[in-house]
Amino acid sequence: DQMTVRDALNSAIDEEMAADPKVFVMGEEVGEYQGAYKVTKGLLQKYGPDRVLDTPITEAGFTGIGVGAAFQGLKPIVEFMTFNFAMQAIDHIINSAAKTYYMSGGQISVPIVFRGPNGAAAGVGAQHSQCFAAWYGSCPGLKVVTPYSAEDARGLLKAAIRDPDPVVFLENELLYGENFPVSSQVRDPNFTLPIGKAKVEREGTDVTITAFSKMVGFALKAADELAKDGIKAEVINLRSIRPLDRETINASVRKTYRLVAVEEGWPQHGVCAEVCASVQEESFDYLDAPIERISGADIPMPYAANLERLALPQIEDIVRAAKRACYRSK
Amino acid sequence: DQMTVRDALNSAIDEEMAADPKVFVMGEEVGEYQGAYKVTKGLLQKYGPDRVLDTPITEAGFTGIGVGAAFQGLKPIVEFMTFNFAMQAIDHIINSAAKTYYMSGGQISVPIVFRGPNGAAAGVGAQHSQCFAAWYGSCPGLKVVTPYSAEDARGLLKAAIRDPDPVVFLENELLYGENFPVSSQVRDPNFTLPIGKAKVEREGTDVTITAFSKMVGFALKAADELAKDGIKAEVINLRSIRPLDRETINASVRKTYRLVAVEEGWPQHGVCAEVCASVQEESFDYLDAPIERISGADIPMPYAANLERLALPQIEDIVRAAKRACYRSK
Amino acid sequence: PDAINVEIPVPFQLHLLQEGPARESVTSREELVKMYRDMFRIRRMEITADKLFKSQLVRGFCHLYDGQEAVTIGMEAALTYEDTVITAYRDHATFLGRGGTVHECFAELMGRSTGCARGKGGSMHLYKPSNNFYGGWGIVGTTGPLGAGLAFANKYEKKNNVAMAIYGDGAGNQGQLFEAKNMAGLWDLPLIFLVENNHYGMGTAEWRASKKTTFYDRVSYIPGIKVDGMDAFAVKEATRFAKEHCLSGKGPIVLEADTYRYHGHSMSDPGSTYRTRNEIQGVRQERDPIERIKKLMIKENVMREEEFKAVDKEIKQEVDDAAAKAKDDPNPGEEELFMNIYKNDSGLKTYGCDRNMVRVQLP
Amino acid sequence: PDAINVEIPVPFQLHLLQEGPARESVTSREELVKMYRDMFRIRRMEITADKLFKSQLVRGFCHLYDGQEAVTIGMEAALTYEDTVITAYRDHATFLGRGGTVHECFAELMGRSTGCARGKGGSMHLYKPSNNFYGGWGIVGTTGPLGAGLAFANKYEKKNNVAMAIYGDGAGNQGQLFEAKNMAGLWDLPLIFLVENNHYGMGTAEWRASKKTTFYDRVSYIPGIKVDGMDAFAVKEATRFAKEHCLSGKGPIVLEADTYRYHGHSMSDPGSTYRTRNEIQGVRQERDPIERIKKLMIKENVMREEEFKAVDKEIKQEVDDAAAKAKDDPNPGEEELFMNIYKNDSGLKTYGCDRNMVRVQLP
Ligand SMILES: Cc1ncc(C[n+]2csc(CCOP(=O)(O)OP(=O)(O)O)c2C)c(N)n1
Ligand SMILES: Cc1ncc(C[n+]2csc(CCOP(=O)(O)OP(=O)(O)O)c2C)c(N)n1
Ligand SMILES: [Mg+2]
Ligand SMILES: [Mg+2]
Repeated sequence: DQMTVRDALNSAIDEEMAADPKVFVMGEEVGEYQGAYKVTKGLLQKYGPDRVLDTPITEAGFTGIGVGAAFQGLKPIVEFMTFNFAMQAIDHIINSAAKTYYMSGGQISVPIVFRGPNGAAAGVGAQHSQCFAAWYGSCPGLKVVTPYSAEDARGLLKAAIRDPDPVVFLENELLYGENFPVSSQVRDPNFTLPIGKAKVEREGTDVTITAFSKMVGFALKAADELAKDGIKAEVINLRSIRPLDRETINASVRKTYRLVAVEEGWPQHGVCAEVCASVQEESFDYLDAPIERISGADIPMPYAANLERLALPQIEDIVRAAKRACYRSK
Repeated sequence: DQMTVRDALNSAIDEEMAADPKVFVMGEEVGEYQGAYKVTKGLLQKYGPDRVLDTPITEAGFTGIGVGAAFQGLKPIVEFMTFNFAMQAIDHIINSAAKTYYMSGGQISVPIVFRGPNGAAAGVGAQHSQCFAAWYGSCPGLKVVTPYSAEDARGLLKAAIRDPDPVVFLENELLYGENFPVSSQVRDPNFTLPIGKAKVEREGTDVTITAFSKMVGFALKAADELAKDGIKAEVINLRSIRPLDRETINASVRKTYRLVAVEEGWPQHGVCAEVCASVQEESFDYLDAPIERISGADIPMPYAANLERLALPQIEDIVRAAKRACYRSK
Repeated sequence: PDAINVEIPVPFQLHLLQEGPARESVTSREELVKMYRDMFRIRRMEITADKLFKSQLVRGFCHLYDGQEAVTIGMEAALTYEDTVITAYRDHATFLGRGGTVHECFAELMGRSTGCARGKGGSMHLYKPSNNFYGGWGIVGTTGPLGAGLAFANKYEKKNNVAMAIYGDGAGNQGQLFEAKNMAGLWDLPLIFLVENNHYGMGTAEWRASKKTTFYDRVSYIPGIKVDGMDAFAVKEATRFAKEHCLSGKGPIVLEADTYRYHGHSMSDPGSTYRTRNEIQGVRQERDPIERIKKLMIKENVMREEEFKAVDKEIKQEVDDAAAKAKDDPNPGEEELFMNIYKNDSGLKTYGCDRNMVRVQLP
Repeated sequence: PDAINVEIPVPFQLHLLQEGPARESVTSREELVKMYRDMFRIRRMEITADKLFKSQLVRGFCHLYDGQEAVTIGMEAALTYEDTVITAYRDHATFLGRGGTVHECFAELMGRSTGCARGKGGSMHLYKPSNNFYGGWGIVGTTGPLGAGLAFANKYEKKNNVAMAIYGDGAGNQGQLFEAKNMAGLWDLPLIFLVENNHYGMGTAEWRASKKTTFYDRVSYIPGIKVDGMDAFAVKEATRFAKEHCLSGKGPIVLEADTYRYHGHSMSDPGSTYRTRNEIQGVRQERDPIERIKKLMIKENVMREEEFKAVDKEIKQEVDDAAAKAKDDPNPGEEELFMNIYKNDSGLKTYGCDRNMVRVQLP
């Protein structure tokens, strides 16, 4: 039984809106247009314009409005058409949402979800292709999750909406249309996934590969490739960037002795850098090879298809790095 | 012969304005008020209101104006009263300044400096204490420098103003009033420091400590402490976050076999994480102990003095970590 | 019987309104006494905060409100605690107006565990959500959208209450305010934008920061009223009018209160380089909000000079006691460091500066 | 001798101006022919871009300008290339107006090394700085401050030129525009804010996004003119007037061009769910900017129907040739990947996806 990531997100929002009248959706084109990427399809018809609000193109303003509404206990889902545009509103995400519970000594919590596509789509150029996982993930007070599959999308989004803290929910446009098998458990309205827990997507003994979002699919394909050469890769879907599930990652490395960390974003101060630092801190004696980082190239995103391909991690990059890690021993 | 960091910055701007009529300064209170922290003192009187512009409190707007002016070849120095407020303008720093030279295929360069105090001051609470070194440092197209001493401040700021690319220049309020010895060479109007090069502030053989900005002073004091126990620490002042001088860091670790990375900002995806990842990548076989990270605590900045102290790295944290690294051997 | 009519001498200036607030306010002895006491308490609190800062018991920023007392006191006279309020960093008096105590304020300024944010917020971050006061914000301009969000919540929950989004003249040019105004207008939010125009944003006089130096008539699609912010009754009547306007479904409205701060911007600013001592003295002598109400009370035989002396003495003592008590209060315990990062933090880990020493399973 | 008087039928709407632009424009046969050719070329270019996209030669976003031709052509008729221009992502025609070629545009859209940004920018990021065209911006609202910066530079360098900051009706609510307007006003920048009001921001009609649906009179401290954006001569006269206004030292001005886009917002939007086909057809039949000028030219005996046929054919061929040529052009070389990150990149290193494979000393 299959479900697209788009339907997973849509049904998650739909069910949580049905269950809790405090949940509402706001953003550009989320209502009459049914969502720029149709994630909010049908919601306006079902819940009406008081709960599905089309906003002007004023990210700073409507993000602040969402946060203010959350102070009083409403549970806004703020859609950014893409997270690139959230840079206009990032002060409200960090200074108004993330820090408030702490600053107020625990008096004011901010139950809000910021969601939308993050990172590179296809051919959209430098201003529309940035991955913000590392930035948001650096900020205490925020939780940052990023689904790969339909199961992730449903379980994490439902958990995020129910969570009393601000959650940044990073989707990937190129995954919206992808189909994934889902169990009846996943379809259950009570299904949620814990924020802060990674998922071992594939077990293996020879090398650990960590990835999130679209790169999980690439890592799984790389694992298939590696299997052909007799290398058993363990693939970890991080699911949550903050909190980062260092336990699961370290446990895996203590089994495989080798690690390839993968992300689409820029390398410097990226998620891979943190994975790398955390593992060498906690599992230094277990490492048989340097941790490998495969990331987006350290450049603004070029438009031309051939350059774009070179700017983003490919399956062969992951395979090559994993082999390098495996063929090296201390 | 001594100079404060404030005077170093002030004289750097002054000299570059005198040398190049395309250089101008804009920001809140930079003119008549002489700068919120008096860094721009005297400049309005010397260069007049056409070149020293007091702006309204509209960061997004005036940052965009600065960037637009730079497109046409002017050399704006945009002061943020603190970098916390630059979050309102960060879209222009990243999407309008950093990416333009690449997006335009090398047709439009953006010779601009964004400067101001960054990170924690004393007792200014959660919204006024964030360190942005890692965020800006992650972004290709930007150069990110952060001075410690008066020499750094003069040399790096003059280099930044002359540079044809956008430079984020991260100062520290608590250092403005500090005095540092400066040579006559540093006082020379032709003095600049290369962007992208770290400085070995103190040589040592037993453990490497990397730091930037105010933490360089702490690292030097920690090295003094360590020396009492016979541990010779090498202290590296990163000076430049992007490009990061991986050569100098790795060369040092290949000599000391041990590394403590220090920063005031949050740990996750921080500068230390990158230093850590880069060193284990390039000098894996040289490491005798896990790389230690000493950073700001992973929390929003509390106001109370006793909590604030616990939230920021102290000299004894660096000493403890260095000893841990040294007393451990493979 | 003891109703007292107070005339509002300075005319309201109206924008997109046919009628304005009443030019006469009806008050009582009790209200006058309360207003005087509340304003005098603010004045003393701020003067004492200044001293506490100078004796290094308060750190960082400290933005004082003396001179502007009539704005918050007049506003509160027309609101209930069911209405919601949000303001910027110059928030001590607003906190008091919302039912906070001087002691909670001082304790916060000194970083004590008894502070209204348990010492974790500081001067700029006072809150009292139990009376719908949502802070205390350090980033200029943000209270516009945040306040609109509070109004949105009131409307969503069908509460018959308004929200006050307070900001300064310097903040008044921030783009996000225009974004908030547009959406508040589109969605008919019951929102009062209250501009405390004290004529300076730090060292910048309004005319140096604003092409247009009035704020009540900044946009042509939201009505506004300019009011003498040194006259508590003018503010009260304007707020009452604005609240009725909002709750009748007419959407948002802007109040601009013409006021003045006696102190510098924050403690590092002497406040006298960009304006003349004469200017400050002139306002003190001619427009002081406390003197104004005192004069009125004397004229209306509410209190005599000796009684004022007694009240003043009592309040001074109250404020001094609050300061002394706060001074003796304990700092937050070290365990507070890792508390309140998340509300739902079950099982999450976090780290201190030395992550190999301090690794905390969040409580 | 061959001066032709063109009447501007739709009155200008003025804001804070005593006098407006001339209601009659004087033109010549040459100018009419050039305008027709330039507008027809844009139309063909956009229709062809649509085809190229549908045959997957163009990727990502592709925002077409057909319908709005009179705005850029009218504007350019009153400017020189010494004036500076910046616009948003709907930039193909603006690029052409600034002297770019159809081939350079198509090549960029197809990601070829011959593109005007060497294939690195894409549809939204066309530039021609040699003629003072500074792009091509993907983030809504940013062209306001950036354009103000261009005007600032012109003023700073004492050039006798204006800057055009172009944005859409949807962008018109962005806060940073108000910030830019305030500073442009304070500093008397020679800046023309040009709002291309095509009445929709993606799928949102202007009245759903804007409490106030006019843009030329948004603020009460900057004058503005509303102009029929389907009439190239109206735009020309308004731009000429605005430029004179700015250069006489009166500061910034806003032009709102009432226009229409025939295509959907970008390629994934059919453009027909939020507006009726009737509406689109109505504009095509009654207000089309190319038909309008064609009628005028026929009336004035500038060209006959057969001549138009010939011109149209010629331009179609030119556009088809440009597409074919761009199609055959090479992609950028792989070495381009690491070029143009920095202008001064001597000695810096950077990394490819596999940092152990690709480590580049920047050229
Ligand atoms: C976005 C932002 N920019 C700059 C600052 C620094 N700052 C704090 S208060 C202030 C002046 C604000 O003036 P105004 O709004 O008139 O309020 P007042 O202080 O007069 O009450 C400035 C520039 C800030 N806190 N936030
Ligand atoms: C800050 C930001 N938010 C959202 C978007 C997505 N977006 C791109 S174009 C657009 C509509 C803009 O409409 P308008 O300004 O009227 O220009 P038009 O497309 O009609 O030319 C939107 C919402 C963006 N690019 N930038
Ligand atoms: Mg003020
Ligand atoms: Mg539009």
